[in-house]
Amino acid sequence: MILEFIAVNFPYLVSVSLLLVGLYAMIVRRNLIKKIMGLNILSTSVFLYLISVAYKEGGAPPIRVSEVEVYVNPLPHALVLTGIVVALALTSFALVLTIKIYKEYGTLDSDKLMDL
Amino acid sequence: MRYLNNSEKKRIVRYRKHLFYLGLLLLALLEIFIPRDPYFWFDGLPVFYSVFGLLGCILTIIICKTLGRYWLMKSEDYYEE
Amino acid sequence: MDDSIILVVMTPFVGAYLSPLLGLWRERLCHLVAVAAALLSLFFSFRLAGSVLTSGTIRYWVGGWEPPWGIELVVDPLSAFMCLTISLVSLLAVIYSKNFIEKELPGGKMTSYYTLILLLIGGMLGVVVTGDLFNLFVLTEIFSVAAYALVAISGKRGSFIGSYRYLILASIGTSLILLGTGYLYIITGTLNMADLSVRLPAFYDSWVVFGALAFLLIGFGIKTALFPLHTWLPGAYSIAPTPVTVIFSAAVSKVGGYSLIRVLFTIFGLEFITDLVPVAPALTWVAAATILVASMFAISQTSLMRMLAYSSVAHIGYVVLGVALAVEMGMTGGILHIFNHALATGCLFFCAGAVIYKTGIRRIDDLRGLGGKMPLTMAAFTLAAVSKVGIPPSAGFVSKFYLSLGALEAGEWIFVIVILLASLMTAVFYLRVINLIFFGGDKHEGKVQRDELPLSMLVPIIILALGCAVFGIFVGIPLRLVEPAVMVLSGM
Amino acid sequence: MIEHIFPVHPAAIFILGALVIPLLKGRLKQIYLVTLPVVAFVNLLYLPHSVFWVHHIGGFELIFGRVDSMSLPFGYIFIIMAFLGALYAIHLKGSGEHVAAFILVGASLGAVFAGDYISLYLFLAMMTFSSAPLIFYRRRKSATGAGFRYIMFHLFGGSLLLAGIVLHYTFTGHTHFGPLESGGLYFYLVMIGFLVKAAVPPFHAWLSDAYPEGTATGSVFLSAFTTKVGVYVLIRAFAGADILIWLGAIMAVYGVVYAVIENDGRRLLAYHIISQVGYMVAGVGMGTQMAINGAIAHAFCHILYKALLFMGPGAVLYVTGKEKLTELGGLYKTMPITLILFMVGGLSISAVPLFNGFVSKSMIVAAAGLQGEAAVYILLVLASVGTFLHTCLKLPYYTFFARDAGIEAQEPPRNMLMSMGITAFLCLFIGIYPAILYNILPYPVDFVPYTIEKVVEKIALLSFTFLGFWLLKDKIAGQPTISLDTDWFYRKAGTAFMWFCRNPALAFAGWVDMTFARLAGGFLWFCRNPASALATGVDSMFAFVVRIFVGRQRHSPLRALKSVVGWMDRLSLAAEEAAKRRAQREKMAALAQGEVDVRGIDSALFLVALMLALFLLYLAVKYLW
Repeated sequence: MILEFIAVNFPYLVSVSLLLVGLYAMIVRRNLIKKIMGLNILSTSVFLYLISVAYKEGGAPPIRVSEVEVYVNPLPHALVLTGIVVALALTSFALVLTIKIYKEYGTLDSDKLMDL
Repeated sequence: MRYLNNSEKKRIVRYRKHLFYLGLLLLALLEIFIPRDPYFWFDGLPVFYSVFGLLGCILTIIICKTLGRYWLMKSEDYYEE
Repeated sequence: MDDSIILVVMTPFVGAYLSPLLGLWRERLCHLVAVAAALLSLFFSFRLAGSVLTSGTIRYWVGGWEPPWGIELVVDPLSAFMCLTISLVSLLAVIYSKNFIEKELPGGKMTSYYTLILLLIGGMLGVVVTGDLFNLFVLTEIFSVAAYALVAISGKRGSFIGSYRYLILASIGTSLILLGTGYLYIITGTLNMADLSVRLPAFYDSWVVFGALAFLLIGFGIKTALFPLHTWLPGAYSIAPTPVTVIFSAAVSKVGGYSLIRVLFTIFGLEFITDLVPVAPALTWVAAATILVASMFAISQTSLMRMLAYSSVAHIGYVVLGVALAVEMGMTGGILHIFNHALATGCLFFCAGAVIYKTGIRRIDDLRGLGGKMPLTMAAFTLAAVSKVGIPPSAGFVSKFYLSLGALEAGEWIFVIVILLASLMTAVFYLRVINLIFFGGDKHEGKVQRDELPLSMLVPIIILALGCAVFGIFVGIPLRLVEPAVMVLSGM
Repeated sequence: MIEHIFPVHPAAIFILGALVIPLLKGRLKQIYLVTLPVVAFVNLLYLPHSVFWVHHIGGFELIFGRVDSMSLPFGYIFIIMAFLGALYAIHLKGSGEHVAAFILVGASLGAVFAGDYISLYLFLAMMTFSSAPLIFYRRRKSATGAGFRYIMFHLFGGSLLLAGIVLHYTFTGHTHFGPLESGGLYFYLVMIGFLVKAAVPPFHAWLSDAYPEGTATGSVFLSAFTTKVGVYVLIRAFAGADILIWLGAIMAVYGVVYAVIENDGRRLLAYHIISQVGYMVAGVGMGTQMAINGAIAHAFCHILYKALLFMGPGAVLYVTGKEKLTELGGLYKTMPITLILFMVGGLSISAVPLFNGFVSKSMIVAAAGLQGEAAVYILLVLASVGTFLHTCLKLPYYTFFARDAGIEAQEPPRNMLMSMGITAFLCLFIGIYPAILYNILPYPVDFVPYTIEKVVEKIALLSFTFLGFWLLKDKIAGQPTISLDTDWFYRKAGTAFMWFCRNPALAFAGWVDMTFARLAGGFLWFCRNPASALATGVDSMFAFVVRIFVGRQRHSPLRALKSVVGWMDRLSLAAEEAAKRRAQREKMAALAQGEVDVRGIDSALFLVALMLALFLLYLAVKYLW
């Protein structure tokens, strides 16, 4: 019963647990860079989840070839690609900020930065 | 009046005072004798308004000052404390 | 097919591409480009509003692809209304930037500033006109990234941390939005808002739909700065350059509110959010808490910018409260308040920025006697504050009046009390400032010259201040768009 | 073409006219200030009786001009008053006070001609905000405080009124401003809103608090408008409401009581406004044609003589800078004209025959008599005794006679004297020729004030009052005190509120901050080393259980104690840490001067997670049920 539940909902569970891991890391870790890593884990969980739902049993890559009948759903891939680009932009910007903060305050510990 | 001496001043004041009392008496008499059309039983009484004026004035002052002394009057910086 | 709908979004983006190129040659040209772009999008917004009023909702297929495959842009009265508000405020903010930025942002940051601000404007306009949920996410991210950068652009002490903080929180928000979007896609197989609203009723009892609703609500709640998700806002607002703050308070947070409205009303539908899952009533309470708590925080602030920021949070509460009441009067009040609050808060932040520009003052206590030094600015400040308190005949009164009527229409007496109480609290902290300004004696004898601001700063202030007064009397003008918007949203 | 331009809305003339004032200078400004009311008056004469300027805005019908015989008398007197007040203040150099005063006049006119609740509310709020500067311009601390309390109290009243209007609209579906049906919450809300304007106890304290703090010229304007607009709106909506008779009668005496113990000349006059408005409110409550006529006539006369009365001490204040009775005295030598003109006002308010108070006040008192309200009648007569005693005897006696305080003084500027002279003339003119007033009243008047009986009664009453005063005149000398009044409540409440905002509210905000920080901190503490945290937790749990079940055994309590101590150690360490962080935060906050948010990002993130969890929980619960 439980196994079946896990099997059916595997992608959901993995993505949710990754989401929680990301959130947890962002809350718990004091290092600003680790917080950014947490953010990346969080967004990755969302991407993973979207990709997993696009998958179809025995589906081919969504390239139109004459003999293939079942394709995986191409749209989530497009979404995820866009999402990755956005996440990349965010991460790079956040890292730049981190460098700036380190230059200004000499630390990356959120407790020491205090007014963060 | 500025050039009068003290005794003359006093005399004039006394004279005026008497005139004032005479006027009051006249008013009280008038209030008794002129025909009146009262709204209530009490305001048709003879010299009602005269007595009301005097007593009202005195009582107002006494009651308010008492109230003030024991309750309402506070020093000027009461609210600044 | 009306091309205004795509032009209104593309103009700022094109401007954003032109600006760095021209900036290489002459830095000052960037300002002109930005003004031209904002002006053009305001013009197209007007055309859009005109054609929405005459012919109803407009749909536009980008590249001619039909909705399931292509991106659809949809402009209904609400979108047109938001377009006008955003582009008006943005235009004024860009004009205001000219002198302000030259003084406050030295060192060749002008090009990047104008580029970012155009990206911000374009992103917001895009969010407002799009008819596709995923597109909404992407555009939200675009303007958010521009916003993070704009918070940090001054490089002043605290600005990087403010920006970082904003970034981390808002990215969680956008991740949740993406997740919610994904949930909705899985269950319905579409991302088009119109399609979604048609297909969703079949899955009303599914857990996935609830999850999607929760994620979207929290995500947009962070963007809208609903209590207690508002913690990023005061820091970001008080540190960003003033024109940016104006766009933030008058447009960015409202765009969050707009997305919330879209998700709740257009996608999930009135019935779902009021009857099946009483999200709307829950939101009214959250909004009431936002109003009261933010007003309380505003009273205890010592910095003018932060006081205005908290006051802004409170007023977003009004918007959400009105809309979440889900009755005609309340929604009219809430949506109208988007516009009225944009006018008032824009003017107030502009004035606060003008004070910083001229004297460098940020603390409220230091404002003493500025009324004699900058009479026009301070008069405008007063007018806008009156509108925020909700004194007739200012614009703020009208929306509060509608909100009160709406609360009664919905049978929620308690919210009338909340609105009136919050008005009194708002009066407390604005009156304190106004009294200091005009009657607080003169603290700057000889230190501050008595002269007005440069024209580029004065004109936006005065336009907004007059707007506060004019739209209190001629309420009919914004109502022409608001009323059909309410009709469309409530499905009548 | 002319009829398209004229008549203009009287409020528009003043409000728009006020905006021009700052542009003018010197003589031109002075001429403008006195001409504008004249123009407005001529314009008013051309207003026909009907309903004008109806606008439809957002589904509501706004009626800006309801001109009938009820609103016109108020319109006339307000414009006359604007002229007198402007003349009195014409020597002021700055523009601010003039602008505020003219907007106040315009807003009052707007309120009087408003035909629906929304435009009425609009103008009432405008009145509040335009009268406040007249207080603020005194530019001293007590004036600022009083101005604030004034605005806040009126905003409070306005909020109740607005709530009442909204309710009224919800129940009746219209906002037409007319007589209100008794009953229903909105009836009381609207009534309280109006009572605040009319300064009816216990909502009166703003008046005696704020008016004496106004500038010398501003108080003249203040005294004329707000309360009279209050009376007007009461007439419109609550004519014949029984409760008003008693409120009015009590109010009339209430003002007198406070006047006895008052030391500040203008505050004494302010209490007499309350007392005089009491007559009008009582008249409104009686609601008969004669009583309504009386109320309107009395409002008309009251504005004139009260302005005159405020001009007197205002002139003294302007010349000497003093207003306390204990600081004044002996001014009759240097300011004789002021004294004489002031006495005209004093005799008018005391309703001495031949002065205008007599022809209006006796109408209300007679109406009370005719209705058989004995107690009300007695109270009103008593109030007129007190009025005479204080305004006409005590105030001038201690200002102009009594002991000589040795103050350098001279007559006030010519324009002040001129204004006072015209006002005094009008008081006498109406007193001698009352028909001119009676003709503009809404109902036909069949009341004759000058009968031998009434005149004799009145003179007897007042003469004997004078006797009483003469006997006790040393007893009622001013004392350097202030009086407790219902403003105690909101002054204390206001102080308490500010204290609340500064202390508990901030503390609460801090507490919310710290709680979340602590929650987050506890969470973090747990997460950073779950094993040891779990060990500690299990340890103490185990110790707890052991203590319960095997508490008697020798070694277990010690162990339990030890583990509990260890646990507490942990806690106290955490608390110490928290205190340290807090101190650091405060230091940062002080450094940053409130610019930087001192909350940690951890707690903000924690809030997000918490909201998410709560929301999911909420959905789950809702869904499962």
